[in-house]
Amino acid sequence: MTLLPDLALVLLILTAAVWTVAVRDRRDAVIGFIVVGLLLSLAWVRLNAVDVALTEAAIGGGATGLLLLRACARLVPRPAESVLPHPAMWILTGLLCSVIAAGLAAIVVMPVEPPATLAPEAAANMGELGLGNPVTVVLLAYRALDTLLEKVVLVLALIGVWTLTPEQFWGGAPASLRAQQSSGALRLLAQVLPPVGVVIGVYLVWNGADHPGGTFQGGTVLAAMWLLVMMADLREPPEIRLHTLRLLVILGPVVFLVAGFAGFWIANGFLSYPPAFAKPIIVIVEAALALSIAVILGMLVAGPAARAPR
Amino acid sequence: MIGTATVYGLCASGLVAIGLYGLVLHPTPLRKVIAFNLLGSGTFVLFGVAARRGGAAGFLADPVPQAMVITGIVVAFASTALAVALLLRLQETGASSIETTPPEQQDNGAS
Amino acid sequence: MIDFLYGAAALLLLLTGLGLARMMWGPAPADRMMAAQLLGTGGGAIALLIATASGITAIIDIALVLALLAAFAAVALTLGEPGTKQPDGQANP
Amino acid sequence: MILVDMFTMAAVGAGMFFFLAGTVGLLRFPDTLSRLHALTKADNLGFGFIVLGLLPQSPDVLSGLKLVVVWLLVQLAAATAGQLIAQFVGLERRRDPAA
Repeated sequence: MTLLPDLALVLLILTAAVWTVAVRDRRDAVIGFIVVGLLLSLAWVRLNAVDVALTEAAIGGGATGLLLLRACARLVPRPAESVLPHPAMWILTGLLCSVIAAGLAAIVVMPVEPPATLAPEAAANMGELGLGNPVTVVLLAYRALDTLLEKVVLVLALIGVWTLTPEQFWGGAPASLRAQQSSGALRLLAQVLPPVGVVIGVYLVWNGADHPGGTFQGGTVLAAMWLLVMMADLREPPEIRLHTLRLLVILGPVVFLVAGFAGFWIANGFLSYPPAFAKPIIVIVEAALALSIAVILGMLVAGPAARAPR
Repeated sequence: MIGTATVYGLCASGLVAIGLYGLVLHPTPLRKVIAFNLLGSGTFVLFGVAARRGGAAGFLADPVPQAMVITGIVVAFASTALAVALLLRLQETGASSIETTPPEQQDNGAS
Repeated sequence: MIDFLYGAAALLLLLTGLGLARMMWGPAPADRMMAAQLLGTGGGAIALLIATASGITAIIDIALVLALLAAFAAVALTLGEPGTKQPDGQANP
Repeated sequence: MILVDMFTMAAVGAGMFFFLAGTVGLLRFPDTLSRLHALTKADNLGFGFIVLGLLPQSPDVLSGLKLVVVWLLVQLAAATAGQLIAQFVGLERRRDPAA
């Protein structure tokens, strides 16, 4: 295999990234960032990381782009945006960044021998659990505590966003996501795509046990479908005081914690599973997590409440 | 001999530098957020390079860095969402040093 | 056959990469979004070609997600800019 | 066996041709809306031919099914995105006729 396609891909990524930083208009910068995300998901394929490629395609290409474009639609540009720092600053920063790039490149070019790897440890876990996807094994068994804490971070981020609600709107619904101009095509898309998208999202979660895919990817796809429905104005974002919504947000972490604590008496410690039930427990935890991730990501994009509760 | 992983490692170094440059030099917060995300992507690719090199025990790539990157991408998204929400709130309250936005920047349904 | 599929994937990457020139030239945001659109579908096709060539069928799932979210950015573009008038006469917040 | 491979090569080649046409159109056409036209050609026909070519090579029924689903999704996305971008262009022009 020749390296030429990889070199071309790297060149495209770097060009798009430079353009993203250099371009004047901020909405153009967001489009550039979406393009970088799409290219990166191909790079992840070439790095043999299909799980990551799926995540990057769903989040980098879809959710972050929507979040940033929505920010562009709501943030009034300030006149200070045209003020640029002194040219000496550019040169100095450029030099400094080049030094950092060169240092990282040196580390990359001179790799440690033999390469550091934790793959054998992960493989040892895999045999006990009866799951086929090594990345899922790492996420939910070998390094389960990290995944649990990451879910807590997601919940905290959502609480952080919600605390930014103005006093008088507390408990109300986030600002509408509807498009500038109502469109039949968009409404059709929002009616046809979600059923297919939900099937694909559930498939990714279910399939994640043995093949690439999993809770994050499936959850993001579900969130994207929900956001699409909101953008087509078929549904408004829910009020943040709703108990069902709040329950769904904490469902995943709570189920994960319960499974973790159950490990104390049905297995040998926190977040350890008895071998006979490991797979069903992990699948249940994954399903709950995917649902919570979908709701949290959707509400993160929707933002804090912007109108009084009805 | 340069391998596939090395090529993407160089790409990652470039991404980190480009993101850092934008993060330092852009005067507007939203552009800083975008640049920061580029910087993050570069870091993730570095992990991916380590994963690809660490392929052992029958795997094409070490699953541990991959799992960390997946976690990282989701956390990066959450922090971006929080940053955007902070920017919008800053605009609503007009608390920035340059007050150019009218204070009633609220949703249509507010009245 | 495998070489042909990899070659096709590389060529397709080059073609969609050329589309990036349109992203840079613009001039309208719509033009730039079209380049992203081409990259989304082109990326999906590249993923399908690599999936078939390498025999790793999981890569098809990437194409599935890319295709599912292909229109997403274009939809988000229609959220508009601040201060513009909405159809019902109210200013966009 | 050989026949199947030839079919794949022909169909994928045709798909590449339409992607080439789409890219050339995107780069060379003079205004936004005709560029959009070129783009949707690449999306629909190019992707369709590539999927058609890869179908006989798919190792199992599920993969083949997924290929068809991907193609259908791209059809839907291309059609809708085309509409939305065109509407967006119209909206921008009304706001700023000079552009």
